[in-house]
Parts: sequence; structure tokens; C-alpha cells
Amino acid sequence: MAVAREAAPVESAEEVREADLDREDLIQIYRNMLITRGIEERGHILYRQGKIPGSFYTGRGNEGAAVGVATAMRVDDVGAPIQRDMGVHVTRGTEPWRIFAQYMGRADGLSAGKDGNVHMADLRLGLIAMVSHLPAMLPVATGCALAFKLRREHRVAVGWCGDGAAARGDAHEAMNLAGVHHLPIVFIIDNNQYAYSTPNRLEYGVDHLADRAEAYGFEGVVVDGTDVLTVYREAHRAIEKARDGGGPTLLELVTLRMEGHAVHDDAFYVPRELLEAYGRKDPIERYRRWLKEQSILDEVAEDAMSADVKKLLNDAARRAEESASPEPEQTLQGVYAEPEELDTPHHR
Amino acid sequence: MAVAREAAPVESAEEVREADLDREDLIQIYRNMLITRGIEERGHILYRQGKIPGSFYTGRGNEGAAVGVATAMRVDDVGAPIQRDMGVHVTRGTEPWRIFAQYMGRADGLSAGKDGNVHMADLRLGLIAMVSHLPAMLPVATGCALAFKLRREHRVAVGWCGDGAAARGDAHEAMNLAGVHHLPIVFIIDNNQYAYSTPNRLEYGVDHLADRAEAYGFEGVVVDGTDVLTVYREAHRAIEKARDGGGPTLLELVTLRMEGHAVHDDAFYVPRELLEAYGRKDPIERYRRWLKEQSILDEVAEDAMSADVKKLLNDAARRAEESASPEPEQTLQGVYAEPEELDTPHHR
Amino acid sequence: MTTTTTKTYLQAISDGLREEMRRDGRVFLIGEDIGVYGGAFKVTQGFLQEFGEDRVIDSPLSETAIVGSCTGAALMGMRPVCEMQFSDFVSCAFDQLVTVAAKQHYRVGTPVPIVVRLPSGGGFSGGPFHSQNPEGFFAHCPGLKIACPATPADAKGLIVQAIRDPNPVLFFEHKHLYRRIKGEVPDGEHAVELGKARLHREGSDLSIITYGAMVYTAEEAAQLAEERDGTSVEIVDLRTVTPWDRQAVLESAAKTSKVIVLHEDTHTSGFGAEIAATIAEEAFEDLDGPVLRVTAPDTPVPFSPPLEKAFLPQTEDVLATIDKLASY
Amino acid sequence: MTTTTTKTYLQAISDGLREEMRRDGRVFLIGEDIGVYGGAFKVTQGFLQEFGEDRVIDSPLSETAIVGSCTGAALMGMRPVCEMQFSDFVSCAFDQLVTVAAKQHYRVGTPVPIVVRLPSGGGFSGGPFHSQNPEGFFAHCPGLKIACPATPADAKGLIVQAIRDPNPVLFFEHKHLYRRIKGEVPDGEHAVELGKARLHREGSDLSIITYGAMVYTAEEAAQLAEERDGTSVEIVDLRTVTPWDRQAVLESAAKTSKVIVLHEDTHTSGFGAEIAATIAEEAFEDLDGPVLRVTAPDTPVPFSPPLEKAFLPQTEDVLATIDKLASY
Ligand SMILES: Cc1ncc(C[n+]2csc(CCOP(=O)(O)OP(=O)(O)O)c2C)c(N)n1
Ligand SMILES: Cc1ncc(C[n+]2csc(CCOP(=O)(O)OP(=O)(O)O)c2C)c(N)n1
Ligand SMILES: [Mg+2]
Ligand SMILES: [Mg+2]
Repeated sequence: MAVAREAAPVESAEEVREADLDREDLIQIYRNMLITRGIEERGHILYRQGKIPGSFYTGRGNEGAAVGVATAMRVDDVGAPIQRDMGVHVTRGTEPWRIFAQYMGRADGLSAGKDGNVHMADLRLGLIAMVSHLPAMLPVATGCALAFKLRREHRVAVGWCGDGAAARGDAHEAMNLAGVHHLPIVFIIDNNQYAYSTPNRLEYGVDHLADRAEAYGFEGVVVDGTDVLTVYREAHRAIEKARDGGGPTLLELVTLRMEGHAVHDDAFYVPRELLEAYGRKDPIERYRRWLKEQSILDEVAEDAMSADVKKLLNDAARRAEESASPEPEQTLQGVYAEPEELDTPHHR
Repeated sequence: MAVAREAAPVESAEEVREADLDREDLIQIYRNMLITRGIEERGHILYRQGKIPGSFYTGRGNEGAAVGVATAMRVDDVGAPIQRDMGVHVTRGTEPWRIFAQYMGRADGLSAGKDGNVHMADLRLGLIAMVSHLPAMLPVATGCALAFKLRREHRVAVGWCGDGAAARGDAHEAMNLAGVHHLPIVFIIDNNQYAYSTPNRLEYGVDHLADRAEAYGFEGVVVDGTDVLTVYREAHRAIEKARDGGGPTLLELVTLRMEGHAVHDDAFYVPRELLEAYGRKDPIERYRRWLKEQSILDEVAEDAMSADVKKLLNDAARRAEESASPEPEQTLQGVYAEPEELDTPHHR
Repeated sequence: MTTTTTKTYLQAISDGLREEMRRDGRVFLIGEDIGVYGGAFKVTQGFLQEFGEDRVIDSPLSETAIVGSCTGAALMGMRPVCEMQFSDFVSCAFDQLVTVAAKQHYRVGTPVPIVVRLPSGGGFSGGPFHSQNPEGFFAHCPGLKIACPATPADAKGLIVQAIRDPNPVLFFEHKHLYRRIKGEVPDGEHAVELGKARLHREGSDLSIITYGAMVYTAEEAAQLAEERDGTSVEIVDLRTVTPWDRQAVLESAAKTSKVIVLHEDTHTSGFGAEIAATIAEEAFEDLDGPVLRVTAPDTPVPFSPPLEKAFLPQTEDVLATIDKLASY
Repeated sequence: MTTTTTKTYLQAISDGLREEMRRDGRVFLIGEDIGVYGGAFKVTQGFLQEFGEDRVIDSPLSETAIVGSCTGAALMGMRPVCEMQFSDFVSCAFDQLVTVAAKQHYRVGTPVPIVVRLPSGGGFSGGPFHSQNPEGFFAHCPGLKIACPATPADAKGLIVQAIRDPNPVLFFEHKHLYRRIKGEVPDGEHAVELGKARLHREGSDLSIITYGAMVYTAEEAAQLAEERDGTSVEIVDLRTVTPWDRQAVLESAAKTSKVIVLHEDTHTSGFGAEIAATIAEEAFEDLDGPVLRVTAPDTPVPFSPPLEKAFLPQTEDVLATIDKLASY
């Protein structure tokens, strides 16, 4: 028995306006999705060229989910995105060249070469860097929400979690604590139907992960994660509800992981038909069609944007490639923080 | 919105027969409850006399819940009971004198003095000794059920958890795994409304913990834990369902912790009225009245049983007091198992 | 001039916490039963009344959520102090500490100023899960700091400094000292630097390097040794395990040439191994005898009094080791 | 007569597992992506096909449930072998290992024969969470055993013995050896006792005590030292960290009088501290120089190649330490 609500798709431009999006926002969403995919596609090429060490992950198919949620966040909200959420970093304003520098382990990467790939975030943009251990950042995001509540700030925390990672105790403890204290937090489950090679049916025994929200005392919503506008609307609702003292919401954004777990993985275990079905629901293509139907984007504007994004990413990749590697001495630096570092607007 | 079923109370003797209990069983249940309470009352006295080191816990108010579930288990089922479940040890046949010896840290205690109080169990009776860390034995009980499933044995595991401990990740991971693999396990939540001084409303944000079962793909039932027969009936159903391949069930047994968390705690934080209300629902007294109404127990039989239990416990306490303390050299023994120890019926 | 008052170790911690909460509105407490009940050991008794529900939070039984939420709140500029009901339960928050809190600053430069209070140690039949000294595990984790005060003055000074430190600090409070140990504690603001040892007792024949409750065991043994045959034992109380005061230890080793390392935690890969290895490496030429370790054996902490007594390092064990080393 | 075949380290582990599963129906595997996918490193490739879904279980992402359920199944007579996808994630099962599995036998006498497989180690820009060597944490926990094979033959022999051992065994598989290291592996049944070191290289001037991937770093340094100036370096490969072969180590120390302890894990309170402390304590009179440790520094494992290279102990670091000690 499913108990979570299933979100109705956004149909009309009217609904979109109700959800606080103007024409410029709608175009910005598209641009952010293009940049997101562009960063990952280009990263993949750089990786194959041997320019990126370690392993390489992409979030293809999740661009709408990530950008949709991030667009609904206000500037002083905070989030802890995960491995498929490049769109969150992009939407919050992370500069693409720094992301490439991060990929390449350069000194100007978001972790200055200390960590790699998606283990990054810029706290000044309200984002918290994930650790590998999933979903260890959910209790952390819950703590952000706790701080907001204690200080009576009208800010909201957003915590991300994969469908696989939802099986871990950290997800439970975080959601339970958030439920008890009615914290201003929105939990997002990026349900891309797989955890590495493990399909949903081996990860959980219930219809929808969003059904779990009920068990913590808040609302769960199942959302088509390939539909950026519906994602946006539901995230907007949930975030504003949280801001208004309405407590947590769990949004399960259903997509399909369109590539392997990381690029070494050919994902042989994902049925072809499923990939094809979701190929037809590609979030960028879908949204592009809608923008055109609504005459928000015409050929000219689209071409201009493509060219612009291409240039942005070319420049970014070049700048990253030209940037310096960290000095070996950096290895020993930064294990402990110094007192001065607490002297920031956050910490005062 | 509560989603769990609330168990209807057992009303008639007819229902009891349907649940596979004969007159002898009914009397045995009463006797086990008396022994359970007797052990803890006597333990408390011994503790106050300085004869029991460490701290001392009782399960007053939980005798019906513990005995009810244990009575529903078959001899080759296994269980991992917790701190309020003395009735499980008693029902499964643990000799009272060894429990007193355990309390006193004697060599004949169930842990031979290595561990104390309720951190004990006799695996030969199908019970697994709890650790302090709650509810760490739920994943362990789940593993027992996994073994039964893999070996296609018609055995069931029972895992206990407190209302407080249900907040921890271990509960979630265990229930989720059990749900995915449809394991033959019954989860019991001893909901005595408090975790130490923390009331339910600060532990979870949902109506009933049993509501969580739904989120793992199995049934949850809320049961009046002061009513041994209803507990028995629901446990029996759930255990036999699991045995027949029906997967897990979560039973939430609602009682009140009638004494402090441990005997040092006067439980000032529990409202008087609540204690009085549950005082009137004392599981032993309630069941005694029912047995009398049903003419299963008369004054004579009752007096005989009381005398008999009293003697049993007197002898047990004496035997325990006379038993030896472990030798200091034992401190260094037993950290590692020897290969011969795997040569048991279990391990072959 | 600083005045002092005689206080128990427990009162000193309580006062340090309370004063820092009064001074700094960003400090809040979270833990199991720390509010209405005042904490399993009553360290935070009266805090709920004084600071209210927002700053004294009775959490669910969720060590992972407790520590993880402290990390999040710290990233948002708070100064969270959480309590594990017994230090033993920190194993349930191991990942949040070692993976998240300890590494976040190195990885992305964001400080995580949290304090985890950990009532620890044995001596009253707490058994395997209410008696441990888990500092040894965490000493192996770069990015964490670890305090293990022995005296009431240090207990106050170190809890205050732990709160002010920009890093995650594990603050071990030895339960056996709570009400048994009294001492002079500076009134008002009092902070003790993390990483500076305290010379507990001066001596010239051999040194005992120790911390926490074992300072008192060392002291008893030192007094007995002195009374008996005039052996002069120096005792260095590390006060903090991370960072630890290598210089003070090496100086004492150079001075006496004979060193005993003493802790209540178990032997193998306990922090004593690190101390002994460092001395053996860096003070090799100063030594007139092997560095000897006196520790609990490699077993869980047994419950029954005769077993627990055999488990815990006793004054006689230290004395026997003093004799062995003195006559080396 | 035993025949041998040349195999990679990875194949050897895989073969050991497979053979033991064929021999003993109680052995089953559980872990993330070990079935359909054959494991992140393909150690269990083909196992699902051969042994079926009951004995090769693709679990949810639940390290606590994985280890805890292994404990339960072991108590019911099974011989579970689980995999952490990377050893780093064992931090999420810390409590189940340290609190439950490690202590159950001491407390109540019931053996817990489980094996936890842990792909570990750095060298390929895995970053802070895919490169660690967490054996140092667990070496401090009585009740666990720890194997860290260096050679394919030992990898097979130790995985087989780990399964047969009646205790919880952590089996560290160094990822950097998986496909890079080949060696002769006995065909058919082959078990290697836990707790017996292997003399990897005989020498007379100084000893290096090490294990896992660092055996090869030691070997390279030893060869260079020999070629350069004839310094004769002995290398003792511990093979298992718990129990560890103190006798073999002390004998080597007595023989060469100079000892280097080498591991890839971080410095402070790493297992090297225990080895060094033990040598300093028990071989004090044999030593002609301090016991020197070569380890990773006290930081998380950095991602970027220049940083990771600076982090990991390199042949040159060992060589420099050989020089320093040889000329002591
Ligand atoms: C605690 C933990 N265990 C194992 C892993 C290894 N791992 C990395 S991603 C992954 C699958 C995660 O699946 P999901 O949560 O669905 O996120 P997705 O990658 O599908 O977006 C696994 C098993 C991990 N990161 N953390
Ligand atoms: C992981 C963990 N944290 C803290 C404790 C300390 N502690 C022991 S019992 C208890 C309360 C448990 O409450 P509940 O689960 O409701 O069981 P009850 O004692 O009420 O039967 C606490 C906090 C513990 N045993 N384990
Ligand atoms: Mg997924
Ligand atoms: Mg309770």
C-alpha cells in the first residue's frame, strides 16, 4: 500500500507562474541544465584523455531533478547534494572552471586537490561537501536545520540521498530527528532505480521510498524527476512549507541513472528497454520542447545559448587545465582548523 | 495518520483455544510471569543489600509482553531479548539460580561474571545475549532469520527493541533487510513509553512505531502489552506467518515502565496519573483475574503456586549466593574462540 | 587575582559548561536525557531550567544523528556540545566522527567546532559496555582532538577550551573521578590549552607518563615507592591525547632515563604504544631501560569485581613495574 | 606433491573463496554488488552463477545490517563472508564489529565465525574515502583477528584460514596488489595459519617489519640498498596484524639489532606504534639504534597525485630511513 502522494505533472504556464517562476527563471533553468550536462560530458572526455585522476561519475538523467530543487532554494538556504547533483552546484553558482579544476585535482579545485570528483562544495554558496559514505550528510543537513530553528532564522536545509543509500541507518536517524523536532528541512531522494548494480527491489521492500516519510511524521511525495518543472514546484512547496514552520517533507524524485555507476561501468545489468524508455524522457530534451511550445525559447535564442555555454565550458576547461597542481607540502596542511577561521559571518 | 492495525483484545476462552493454548499453558504463563517478577523483586532486594554489583534493571509492567511472546515461540525458534524481557529468559527455561548468579557476577552466571545484569542469554535455549548498545541485536536477529531462510528451516527469529532504541540506525537497517528478503523474523518493540527519562514524543514523530512496518513492506500491529493473552495471540500469528513464508511482522507492545530506568532512578519525570492508570492494568493482576473468572485458577491452586515459586526463588537465591566467584585468572580467558567450539549441533 | 573554590571533578565540568553557555549564545547541548533528567551523571542538572529547551536538547536515542547534527549546526556557526550517555556508545557515532567531522576541514577547509562529552572508564562493575576508555581508537584519527582531564581544574579549563577550539574535540570525563576527586578550581573564566602536559609530580629516578584517572594510581604508587625506599618518581599528566605534549614527555624521559607509560585503556595499539614508540624513537640515547607499559590487558572490561580488579591497572601493578625498571 | 599456478593476488582470493564455498556448504557471501556485478573489483565474478542467489547475496547499502546479519547467521552455524565495497566503509559497521562480534565470545562463550573482506589501500587517486588502511583502528580491539596478505599465495591461504577460524576476521585485500601482483599459488586446498609471519627476505644489517602492499616497497628499497652499498636488509612480512608474530619480529630484531617499521596506514597510533613499542620494550638490549617508523603522515589520504605521492610511503622514504639507521 503506497501512502505517499504522487505529484501531478505541471501542465500549464499558469501553474508555473503560480510557482513563482518568470520567463527569465525558466530560461535560466534550461541554461543550468545545459551547463550541468556539459560539465559532465566534457569531464568524461577529459577523463578518457587521462587528464582526470581517480574515477569519474556523471548524473546524466538527473539534471532536471538537481536543477529543479536548487532553483527552489533561496540564497541563504543550504544543501548537501550527492553524486548525481552537479546541477545543484551549477545552479548555486559554482564556477565551472573550478569544477574542472576539482576533477583534475588542481589547487583551484573546490577541495584544492585534497579530495576528488563530486566530493566538493562551496560553503559560501550554501553547499556542504559530501563524504563518500552515504548518506552521512543527512544527519549533517539535519543539524543545519536545527541551527536555523534554534536561531529562529527563516532558512531551510536540503539533504540529498540516493535510493540505495536510503537503506542506511544515517537516513533513518536524520529523518527521525527532523520529524521529532519538526525541523525546516527537505529530504530529497534521487531515486535513479539503481545503487551501483543493485536494483530497487533489492534495496527496499516497499512501493515508494517516499512512503517512509509517513513513518517519521511528515509528508512524502513521489515526483517524476525527469520533469524539471514538477520537481521545482514540489521542491518550492516543500521548502516554503518548511520555512513557514511546517516541518520536513520527503521528495522522492524518480529518474533512471542513464550511464554506469561510474564511467568504468557499462551498466550491463540495466535492461535496454528501461534505458530506452527513459531516453525518451530525457529531462533536457523534454524541457526544451516545453519551452519551445510555450514560445519561451526560439531557435535563435537557443543557438545563442548553446554557443554561449560551449564557450563557457571551453574557457573553463582551458583555465582549469592551465591552473596549478597543489604543492606536495600541502599534504600536511589543513588537518586542523585555526581559531581565526571561525571568524566568518557564519561563525560570529 | 496511523497505518498499523490495532490488535483487538482477546475476550473469550474460545479465542484462546484457537490460539493453541490449553489449560496447562495458561497456568504455565501465569507461573512464568510470577517467576519473572519474583526474580526481579528479589534481585532488587539483593541489590539493596549490596550483593549485586553494578546497576540493576527491572521490567516491571512488561512481564505479560515478554512471557506472551516467548510462549508463542517454538523450541527451535531463537530470540534476542532486551533489558525488560526477563520473562523471555524464564519462559525459555533459564534456571533462576543462574540468573541470580549472573546478577551477582558469579562463575555460574550466564556470562560467568564476564558481563552483568541482563546482558546474558543461554544460546542452548535459543537466546542471544544482548549488548548494551541498543538495538544492535536487531541486525543479529535478522541474520539468524537469514540463516533459517538459506537453509530452508522452518524456524523463526524474534528481535526485541525498545521504543527509544527504535530511533537508531540499526533498527532501520535490520527491518529494511528483513523486508527486502522477506525473512522469517518478528520484530517486537517493547514500547514502555520512555527511554530512560525521554518520553515517546521526543523519540519519534509518528503516532505508532508499528506504523513504520509499512515503510519496510510488512505488517505492523499495535498491541496492549499489559494483556498477556492478546500479546500471545498476536505473537503466535506473526511467528507462524513468518514460519509459513509470510515474512516479517512488527509488533509494538504498549506498556508503561513501572519503575525507574534502573533502580537508582526514581522516575520523577513520569506523571503520577500515568503510573496509577497502568498500575490498574498490572499484567499479572489482570491475568490473575481472568484466570479466576475463567475458573482456570482457584485459591488453592494459586496459593500452592505462590508457595512453590517462593521456594524456587529462595532456593535459587541461596544457591547463587553460595556459588563461587570467578577466579581472577578468568579475566584473560575467552577473548578468542577455539576451533573445537564450532563443533556443536549448531555449527556442524 | 584569581580566586579558587574546592569542587568535585563533576562540578568543575558542569561549571565550565554553564559559564561558557552564559558567555556564548552559540553554545547548545544535545544528548540523551541531558535535559529533564540532567544527564545520566547529572552533569547538566539545572541546565534546562536555566537555558531552556532550545539550548538543552533531549535527543532521541541516536548517536549518529546527535553527532551528525552537531556537525551541521557547527557548519552553520553554532558551537554544539553533545553527550554520549557513556563513552562506550561513541562506537555508534564512529563514522560521523571519523569520516565527516574529522576530515571536513582538511578536505574542504570548513571548520567543525563540536565537542563530544564522553563519560568513560571503569571501576564500579559497569561491565564491558559501561567501562571502556575508547580514546585509543580515536587517537588514530587525524583531525580529532582528545582531552582526558585528571583534575577538577583541568576538567573545567579543558571543557572551556574544547568549546572554543575550532575542531571536533572528544572530551573524556572519567566517571570514577566525578564525585571522588575534589580540588581547587579557578573561579570565573579559566581555559587550559590543548596539548600542554602538566607535571603532576616531580621526580628524578623514573617517569610515569599517564592521563585521566590513572594519574591517581600513579600518584599512589609513587608515594609508596618513595616511602619505601626513596625512589623518586616523576609523573607527567598528558591532559590531552591529541595533540599530545611530546616535548614534555621527551624532556622527562631525558631527565630520568627510565619511563613507564600507564593507561586504563587496553594494551595493544592503545595510546601507550604511540607514547612508548615515540620515546624509543626520539629519546633512544637517553634511555637506561626499556619503556614499560602498564595497561589493561587485551580483553573486554569484565563485570565481576574480582575480574574487573584483575583487569584494571592497580597501584601494585605500577609499583611492581617501578621496581622492575628502577632495578634495571 | 602440491602443484602451483601463477595467479594474480585477486585471482588467488577469488579461488580461495570459491574452493572454500565448494568444500563447505555453510559458507555464503553477502555484500553490495557482489552478485550480478561480481563485486566492485570482480573478486566474486561468476559466483552468483555457480552458487546461486542464496549463497551470493546482493545486499542493500547497509554495512551495519551486513555485518550484524553475518553475526546472527554465524551464531546459527553458518560461515558468512561479507564484503565492504571499500574498506573505508567499515566505519559504518564499526559498532557491530567492535561491540557485538568482537565481544560476544568473551562475554557469553558463543563463537562468531565471520569474515569481513576489505579492499583497502591507496595509490590510484581514490581520495580520502577509497584509499584508507583502517586496520590500525581494529588492531586496538580485542576479539577481532586481522589479516593483511601481501602475496597471492598468502591471499589464498589466509582467506581460507579466515573462513575456518572460529572468530571474526577482518581480511584486508590491498587494491593496488589485485592485478599488479602475480605469484605462484598452491593448487587445491591451501591454508595459512593466522599469526605466523613470513620471512620475505633474509638480511643481516637491519630489519624492516611490514605487511600488505608495503612489502613490495620494502623490497624495492632493500634491493636498492644492497645494490648501492651492500646493505643487507631483512624483511619480515607479518601477514596478520592480529594475532601478530611477536616472536618472529623479536628474533629478527635480535639478529640485526636495527629495526624499521613500515606501513601504509597513518602514523599516530597506527599498528607500527605497537610493533615499535613492543620491540623497544622486549628487545631493548638487542637494539643498536632506535626503532624507526615509516608510515603515512597524520592526514586523510589526499586525492591529487602530487599530494597522494607525498602521503604514501615511497621507496625513497624507506631508503632514506635505511641510510639513517644503518649509519646510526
Ligand atoms: C556507506 C557506503 N557504502 C558503500 C558505498 C559505495 N557506493 C558508492 S555509490 C553506491 C551506490 C549508491 O546508490 P544510490 O544511493 O542509489 O545512489 P546513486 O549512485 O544511484 O545515485 C555505493 C554502493 C558508499 N559510498 N557508502
Ligand atoms: C546506543 C545506545 N545509546 C545509549 C544507551 C544508554 N541507554 C540504555 S537504556 C536507554 C533507554 C532505552 O530506552 P528504550 O529503548 O525505550 O528501552 P527501555 O529501557 O525503555 O526498555 C539508554 C539511553 C544505550 N544502551 N545504547
Ligand atoms: Mg541510485
Ligand atoms: Mg522504553
